[in-house]
Amino acid sequence: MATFSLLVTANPHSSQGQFSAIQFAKTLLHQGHVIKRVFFYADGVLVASRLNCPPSDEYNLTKTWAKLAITHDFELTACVTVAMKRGIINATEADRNALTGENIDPAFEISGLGQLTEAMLESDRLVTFG
Amino acid sequence: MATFSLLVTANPHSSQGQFSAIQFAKTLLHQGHVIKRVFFYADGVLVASRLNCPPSDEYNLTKTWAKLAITHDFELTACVTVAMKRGIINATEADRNALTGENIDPAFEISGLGQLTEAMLESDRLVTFG
Amino acid sequence: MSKSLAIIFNKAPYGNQSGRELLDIALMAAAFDMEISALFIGDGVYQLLTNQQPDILHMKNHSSTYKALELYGIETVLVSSEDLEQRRLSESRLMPVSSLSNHKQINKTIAESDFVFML
Amino acid sequence: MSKSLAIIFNKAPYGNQSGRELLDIALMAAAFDMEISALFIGDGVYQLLTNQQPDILHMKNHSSTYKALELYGIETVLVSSEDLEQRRLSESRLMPVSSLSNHKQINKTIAESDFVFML
Amino acid sequence: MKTLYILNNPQLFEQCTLAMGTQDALLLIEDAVVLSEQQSSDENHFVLEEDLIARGLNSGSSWNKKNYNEFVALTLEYNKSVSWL
Amino acid sequence: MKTLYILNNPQLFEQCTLAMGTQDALLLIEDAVVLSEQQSSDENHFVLEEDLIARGLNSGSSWNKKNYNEFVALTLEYNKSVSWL
Repeated sequence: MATFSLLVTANPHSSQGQFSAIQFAKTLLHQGHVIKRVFFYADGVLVASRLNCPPSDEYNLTKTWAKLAITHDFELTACVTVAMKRGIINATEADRNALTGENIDPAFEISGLGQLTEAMLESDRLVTFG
Repeated sequence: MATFSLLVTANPHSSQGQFSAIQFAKTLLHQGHVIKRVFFYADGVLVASRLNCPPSDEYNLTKTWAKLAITHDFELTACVTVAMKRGIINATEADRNALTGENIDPAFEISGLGQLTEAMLESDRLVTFG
Repeated sequence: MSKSLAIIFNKAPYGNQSGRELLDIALMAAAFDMEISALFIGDGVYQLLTNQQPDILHMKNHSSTYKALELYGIETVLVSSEDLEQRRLSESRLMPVSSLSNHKQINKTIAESDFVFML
Repeated sequence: MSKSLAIIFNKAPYGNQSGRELLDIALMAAAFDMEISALFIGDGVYQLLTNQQPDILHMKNHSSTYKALELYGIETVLVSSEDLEQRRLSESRLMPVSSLSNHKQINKTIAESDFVFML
Repeated sequence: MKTLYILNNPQLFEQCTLAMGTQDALLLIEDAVVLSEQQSSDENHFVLEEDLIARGLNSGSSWNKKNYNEFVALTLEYNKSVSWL
Repeated sequence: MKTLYILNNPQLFEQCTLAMGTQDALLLIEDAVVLSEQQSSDENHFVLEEDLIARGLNSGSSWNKKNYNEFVALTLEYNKSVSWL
């Protein structure tokens, strides 16, 4: 049994990388391995918005990550700097920046790049999906 | 004097295309030409979120488009299908899809692809920034 | 006189949304009575392969829409023979929706169209 | 023993955010005492040009951060001489922050690092 | 129709120029401006000056430079533009 | 360290393979699987089967296929992975 972390930088709306990351995550969990953390960076953070609303007959990446993380008890972490720039905001950051509204999905947390470094050092393998 | 419309498909957060489109728009307006409509499609619609929050010393593309459109009286239109998929939502669509919250900047409107076709047919030039 | 629009597909499907989002533009413009050409060059020729099954990875299959182009009145659907050959693809592996063409004819179509879109 | 991280820059600046967002990772990992190498190959060599002025187009200039790499303890900064030559760029046009290297040495650095990032 | 091709992706130079006719023009913008130091020029080949300056490449290029004012003028001089993506 | 290179962009094949050593492996995924019909193979060259099937390319490729189960196994068999972007 190995511990994985994933770094996901792929745009969820215009590339395949998030689909690949989810398939990889499901497969490794099915094999009995564990996930410590999925860290979202660059355009990857766009998946953390609860307002993402694909057509109803299509895969909802945000909800799929959320369900997988809750079922298998791992963390979904979006990098704060790149998330704010991309309009992925929680209530705390909205208040601090005088923005009306927030859109983070409750299964995701926003944190610093240190969480990526920690995931690298505390996992057996880090795999990137960009 | 010529009438331009722009089609902007560039990701505002990870590419230069929106910067180029704004520079092009400012230049043509300065020359005395007019803009009928800027139509946002694909990842281009991401610029329509009022929650986009770049560092305070950096260019805010959303606010720059808004100011330019209000000053020079042209339309900023985001394609509804691709916008909803990308989490760019107005109050009407949020209600219809049982989503809590919305994030559209008030200077932008959400509409159908027909607005692109109309812009093509009613402008002297259409220039794409992707 | 109605305006003409050429739409150029130059990317393989599913790694990006280019094919799907260009198709939506094609169908909308056809509804406005524009004269549409769909042109497949480079890795865009892979858009036309038969037996695509992106659903096994939970992605939406947009390839059936290519079969509907004719229903929407889009009759000029050209695929580059040079780009097929360079990719060792025979025409028999493509859906029967396109006409085998060449760079010269495709360039002529681009040159004569009022608008040209890529994504 | 501290872990090592190689960061590969392979894209020109400003048309994309790759350079800037990789730099943020480099600085953060350096603060965790990782041993960092910054490697410039392909069009990534353009990241190191002197006299960048993206501010004239209202874009953030991140090139000064390359000059700060050494302050953060990042001493291995290698640029591919083959890729410079192929682009007809002389080393004199680059900021004095990198060492001229070659594919062989760069590949060795990638091979020996515990982690490798691109963007 | 005389067409202005606008290219921002250096990896698509060959595919783009293959599509061009003799009366057409090419304008390199954004990341594609690096090609103006790598590829030989031609009288209908232009490069956007502001994008060269942004990257510190303004001195090295032998291509014909156009600034944003001239970019707008080119889109009017040619019958249509094609952004090659 | 034995490294698994993961490539999803067909335009970066040459740059990626140039970085690889003799003990390394290459796995084509996403849009890069089209290369398995264009490039000659080698014993350390793999292509992701599900991505071939998704594109209707499963029958044409002569490359060594790996499914997602084997993809996970490869990331453990090699000391590290590099996603070449």
